[in-house]
Amino acid sequence: MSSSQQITSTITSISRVGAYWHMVLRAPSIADAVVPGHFVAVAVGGDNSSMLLRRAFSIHNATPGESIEVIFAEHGAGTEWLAKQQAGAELDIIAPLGTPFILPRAAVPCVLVAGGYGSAPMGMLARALKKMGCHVEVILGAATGERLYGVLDLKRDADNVTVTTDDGSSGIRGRVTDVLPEIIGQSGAQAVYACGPMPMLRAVANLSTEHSVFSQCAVEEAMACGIGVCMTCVLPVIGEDGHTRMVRSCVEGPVFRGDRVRWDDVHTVPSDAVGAPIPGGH
Amino acid sequence: MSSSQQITSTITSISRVGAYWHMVLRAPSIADAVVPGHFVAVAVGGDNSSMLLRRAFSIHNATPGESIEVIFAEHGAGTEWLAKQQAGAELDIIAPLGTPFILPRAAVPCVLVAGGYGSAPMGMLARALKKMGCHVEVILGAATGERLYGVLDLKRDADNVTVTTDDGSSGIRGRVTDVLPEIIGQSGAQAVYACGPMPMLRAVANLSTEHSVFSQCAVEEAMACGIGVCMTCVLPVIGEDGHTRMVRSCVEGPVFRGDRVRWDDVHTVPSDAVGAPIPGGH
Amino acid sequence: MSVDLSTSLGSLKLSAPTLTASGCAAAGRELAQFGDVSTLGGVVTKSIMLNARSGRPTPRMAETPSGMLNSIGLQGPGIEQFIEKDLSWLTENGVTTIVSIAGGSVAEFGELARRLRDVPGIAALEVNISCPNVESRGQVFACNHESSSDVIRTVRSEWNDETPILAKLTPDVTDIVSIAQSVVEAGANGLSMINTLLGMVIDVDAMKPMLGGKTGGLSGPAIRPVAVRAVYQVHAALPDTPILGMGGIRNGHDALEFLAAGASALSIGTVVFGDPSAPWRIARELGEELDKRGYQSVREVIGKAHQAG
Amino acid sequence: MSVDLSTSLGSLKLSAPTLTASGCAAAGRELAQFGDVSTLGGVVTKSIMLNARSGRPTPRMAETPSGMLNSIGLQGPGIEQFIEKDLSWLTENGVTTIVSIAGGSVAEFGELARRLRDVPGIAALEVNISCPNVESRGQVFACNHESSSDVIRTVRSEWNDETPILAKLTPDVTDIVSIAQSVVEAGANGLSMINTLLGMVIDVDAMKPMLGGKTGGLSGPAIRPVAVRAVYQVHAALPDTPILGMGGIRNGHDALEFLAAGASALSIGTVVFGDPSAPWRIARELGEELDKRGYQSVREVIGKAHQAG
Ligand SMILES: Cc1cc2nc3c(=O)[nH]c(=O)nc-3n(C[C@H](O)[C@H](O)[C@H](O)COP(=O)(O)OP(=O)(O)OC[C@H]3O[C@@H](n4cnc5c(N)ncnc54)[C@H](O)[C@@H]3O)c2cc1C
Ligand SMILES: Cc1cc2nc3c(=O)[nH]c(=O)nc-3n(C[C@H](O)[C@H](O)[C@H](O)COP(=O)(O)OP(=O)(O)OC[C@H]3O[C@@H](n4cnc5c(N)ncnc54)[C@H](O)[C@@H]3O)c2cc1C
Ligand SMILES: Cc1cc2nc3c(=O)[nH]c(=O)nc-3n(C[C@H](O)[C@H](O)[C@H](O)COP(=O)(O)O)c2cc1C
Ligand SMILES: Cc1cc2nc3c(=O)[nH]c(=O)nc-3n(C[C@H](O)[C@H](O)[C@H](O)COP(=O)(O)O)c2cc1C
Ligand code: FES
Ligand code: FES
Repeated sequence: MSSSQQITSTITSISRVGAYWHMVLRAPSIADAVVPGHFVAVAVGGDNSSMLLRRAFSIHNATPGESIEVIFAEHGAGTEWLAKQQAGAELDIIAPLGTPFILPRAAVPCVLVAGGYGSAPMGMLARALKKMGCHVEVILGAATGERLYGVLDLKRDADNVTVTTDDGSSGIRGRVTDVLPEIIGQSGAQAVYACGPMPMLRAVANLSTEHSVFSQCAVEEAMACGIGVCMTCVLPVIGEDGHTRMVRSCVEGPVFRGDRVRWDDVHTVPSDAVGAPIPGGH
Repeated sequence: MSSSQQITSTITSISRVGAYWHMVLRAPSIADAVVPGHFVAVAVGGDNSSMLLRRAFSIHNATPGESIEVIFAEHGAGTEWLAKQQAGAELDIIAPLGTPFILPRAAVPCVLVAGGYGSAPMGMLARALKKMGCHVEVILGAATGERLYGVLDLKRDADNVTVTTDDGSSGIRGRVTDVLPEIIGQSGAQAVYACGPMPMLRAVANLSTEHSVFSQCAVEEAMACGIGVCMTCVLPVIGEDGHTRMVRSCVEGPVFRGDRVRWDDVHTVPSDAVGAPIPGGH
Repeated sequence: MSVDLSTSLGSLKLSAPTLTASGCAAAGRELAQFGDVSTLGGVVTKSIMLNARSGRPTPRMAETPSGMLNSIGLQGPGIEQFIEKDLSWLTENGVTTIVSIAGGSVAEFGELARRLRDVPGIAALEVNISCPNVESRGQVFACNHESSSDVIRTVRSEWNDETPILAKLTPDVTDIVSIAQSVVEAGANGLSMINTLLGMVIDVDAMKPMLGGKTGGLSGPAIRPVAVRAVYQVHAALPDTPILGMGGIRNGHDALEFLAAGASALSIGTVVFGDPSAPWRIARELGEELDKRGYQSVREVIGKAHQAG
Repeated sequence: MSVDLSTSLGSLKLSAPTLTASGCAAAGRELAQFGDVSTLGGVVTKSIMLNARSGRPTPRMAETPSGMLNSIGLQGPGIEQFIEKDLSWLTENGVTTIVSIAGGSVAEFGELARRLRDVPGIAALEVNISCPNVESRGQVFACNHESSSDVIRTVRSEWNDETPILAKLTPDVTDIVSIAQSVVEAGANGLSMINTLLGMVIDVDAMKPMLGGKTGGLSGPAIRPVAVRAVYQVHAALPDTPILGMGGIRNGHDALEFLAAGASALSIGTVVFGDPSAPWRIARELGEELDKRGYQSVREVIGKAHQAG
């Protein structure tokens, strides 16, 4: 667990990019500590807000000594409020949070797979991997071309970018998993990194495992606290000892080994989990 | 009961004046219907606010076909939010509300007494009375000079303005009621109009009655709805039939005849009120 | 959009799904500035007692986070004046009127029902056995099986058979389902839920309770999850008993939540204070929410959240 | 400012007035990034059961107006691991620790007390007889006089006499005062109140309850008026029984409200999720609120709102 800071941060810039918003937050001391896969938790609604809980966003970029960046979609009341904020406004933020991506020990070929705003952390990750000397393939998928984020930037950061859209409005018509096996094969990938909706993560993790490639997936579970104290954000994960536990995705995640998450059992408590309800018991 | 409108109004200007804020709201159709003593109810906190209820403010001025103005003090969370709004922002308002001041039938000398932001409705009233040919005396009181509002404007609108402050920082040291009897006497006033804190209204109403002058007082009671449907804003008022009833200050008031309000019994239900609890009963 | 917004509460057909909540729209007249009251599902009038009643001392309200407390204490003109002045206005204006009655004793409830029995223009009776703003907690009939059944049985015996009786319940009980069952057995045709929760705010400057009546009833969006839970539980136990749902409904989305939980129609209360046009707006928004999800009518979503099992 | 912020819960002296609320700070360790946990009034740990427990399925939370619902379902590692890993950390770090226990049966509560009896570093025991996140409502002991007294009597008999037992109550009952009286008679030295209110949110797209556990517990500022009322009522009836007050405390002003109602110390729950430094901030703000009003200590305002009569 990294040590997180709670600070009042000024919005340096906020602008629309396709279907998303790109926001830069002044956060000098936080930016120094950020590595790819960390997230930030933002208080929304201002004083007297009826919304008590923070909103979590992947950190898209960090400029040490200066700022962090996020990419967000308008989803409900909290993100709608955020989209209305202007440069100069102040936000109460906590970061860096969570267990980030683990970089490979050697310079191996990697595939980064992202769906929708799941591409947010991928630029940072691609740059870190390139710096190590890894060959980096990126697969970006979305429902439509408008919902793709960061294609051009990633083309700069990575060796190759493949785009898929459900409606074929950009790149290949289809899903990221339609192209993943081929790209794993061609690149000789030894690591897959993924961020996006849960069904995508499940498919990516399973495909990776089938291809004997180690995968890391950044999950997205509803979080009340983001710091590990409330136990709302759990999912069933198999531990080193082979036992399944309901594990907090805000501190032990959001990045998990793809082969350790019980994807089919997310949103349930598997009956073989440690402490699972005993039928007939309480 | 005047017919009220609920509209989305744009703030034309908002600025600090002494201890208060002066705000101009674009409200063409409402402005046409406003007479002195009307109030406006403003929704505060924006979307997703935890504050459900409107805030009531006396209408300070109305420019037909254009705008209405209010003067407000920062009191709690709602008015603090309002003070942070900027020109161009939109507010959901309902106006005109309430039973306004009744003008005398003939051009008689009048005294207008106001405490703190109670001077808000007095300029409009003074001008209406002057237009009828009344001699208009104004007494403005506050704790300190900073909490006086509109002295200069009222000097223009009225024949004479007397200022009192508790600390003597402006005008005469003392209370409005210290000078009221003399001014009633000198001016031969036949009507007293008052707006301000309840203890001041009580004193003004009682003094007026002692001097056989007809008084009208604009009261300030906590209001949940402002439109007469909730029964939170009541105070004991003696009706034409001599019976005391708990009467809604948002529709039957905020302006009441000073000799009809049971000032000593405000915040209680007098035992002789219509429908008062029968001891031992329910 | 061609969504059918009509619904019913037992034998009572309603042309629109939203009504006002008792005590939150007086007798409808003041709302007429903001919309045509006859187009609402109905007006539920402020609970009326036999005699004029002056209510509790002020302050009678305190704003709370996403809610408010009130301690009105059933101020009203008494049944005779109500019939003469309020009910007549409602009838003349073609308003679907549900009359809410409150009594200090079982006998008073009975007398109110008897007095109203032959008055024309009453679409239903709402029996408020759950007002927290009475001097003694013992007077909250709905806290107890026996007293709530007694009231409903007595009202039933004085009332006619054509017009539904709705019993209004409080959530401030250990087991609202069993209270619901008692009053239905005693003759209620439907249930109104929920009334306010007992609450208090303290004025820390004066160091005493803020409200003149010390405690008050908590209402507004703050209590909505409690209301939805109560409606869901009671609908699960009594699927054939129509429920008039209420408690913090603020928009069409909230209204849909109550329908899905098992309410057949909706009363809009506290939110009217902030937005007097809310009862009309919410009906319109509900139509949009239904349309967006491919539903054609209010009726088809009533209790729908129970189907997933 | 020289306000004395110390207070006590019966025989337990506290150097600061704010504690964490059970289930809202795990076992304190994660909060250490945001402040020195040993300077808090104390940490009340997440309710622990005898065996490891995985809790209810997700989603386990839903945000609601000025509140939230949770249905964690008492996930935890079981008492042995708790003692070994969590309690040891708290003790090593000099934290005033109140251990919250929860059992599925009276016997389990007894066993937990017995197991903890000789473990050093426990400042008090909080007995959670009011968790709504259990499979059957029948398991909420605090809904019923007998079951709540049974639990407390059993815990009392297994526990030592030096360390206070606090019974944690639910507001979801018809008469919280009589439950409070029962548990005090059964041996509780103090009361923690309130636990969450039973609530539900429906996902109107999926047309089913939002939470995996269907219902959940409502907490946060939304419920504060209910909590203040409960504390006020119980303090009026049992002025000598110390109360650990909680329910939506967000700032120093709210904290003062609970003290005035009769609480001797305060647990900060849901608000910690939005602001992890809240327990420290609120203590500081409380000092300012007291100072501003001319008070010199926390102790002098406890129950002060009762004096006006
Ligand atoms: C670790 C993590 C990283 C994330 N990164 C991004 C990102 O980079 N860009 C982006 O646009 N979004 C991201 N999300 C999702 C984002 O947090 C939600 O879209 C946002 O919380 C929705 O808030 P709202 O008020 O607009 O929606 P509402 O639906 O009104 O929110 C109600 C409640 O549900 C929670 N909630 C709703 N949707 C989600 C969701 N999908 N995930 C988690 N909680 C949710 C909210 O936090 C809030 O507490 C991330 C979520 C997590 C957990
Ligand atoms: C008819 C009328 C005319 C008014 N005219 C003016 C005016 O011209 N200028 C001005 O500055 N103020 C005026 N007030 C008072 C103004 O409404 C309150 O100051 C304001 O509501 C406080 O809101 P808040 O959120 O800042 O305070 P909070 O104390 O946080 O408000 C909490 C709740 O209490 C109510 N409340 C608090 N104080 C008062 C009060 N004094 N009167 C009524 N309700 C109150 C609020 O409306 C709100 O519902 C008037 C009030 C009434 C009833
Ligand atoms: C000011 C006020 C007065 C009320 N008066 C009554 C009443 O007379 N009779 C009654 O049955 N309910 C009364 N209620 C309760 C409402 O009808 C409703 O049950 C409750 O407020 C919950 O709905 P809401 O959250 O939409 O307001 C009153 C509520 C408020 C806020
Ligand atoms: C996520 C969450 C988990 C909780 N877990 C427990 C628990 O394990 N034991 C308990 O006694 N109370 C538990 N509570 C209740 C709180 O301790 C507290 O009584 C309640 O939330 C009201 O306080 P608040 O509004 O400040 O949160 C929990 C509350 C929340 C929000
Ligand atoms: S969000 Fe609270 S423990 Fe993860
Ligand atoms: S404020 Fe609602 S009746 Fe006056």
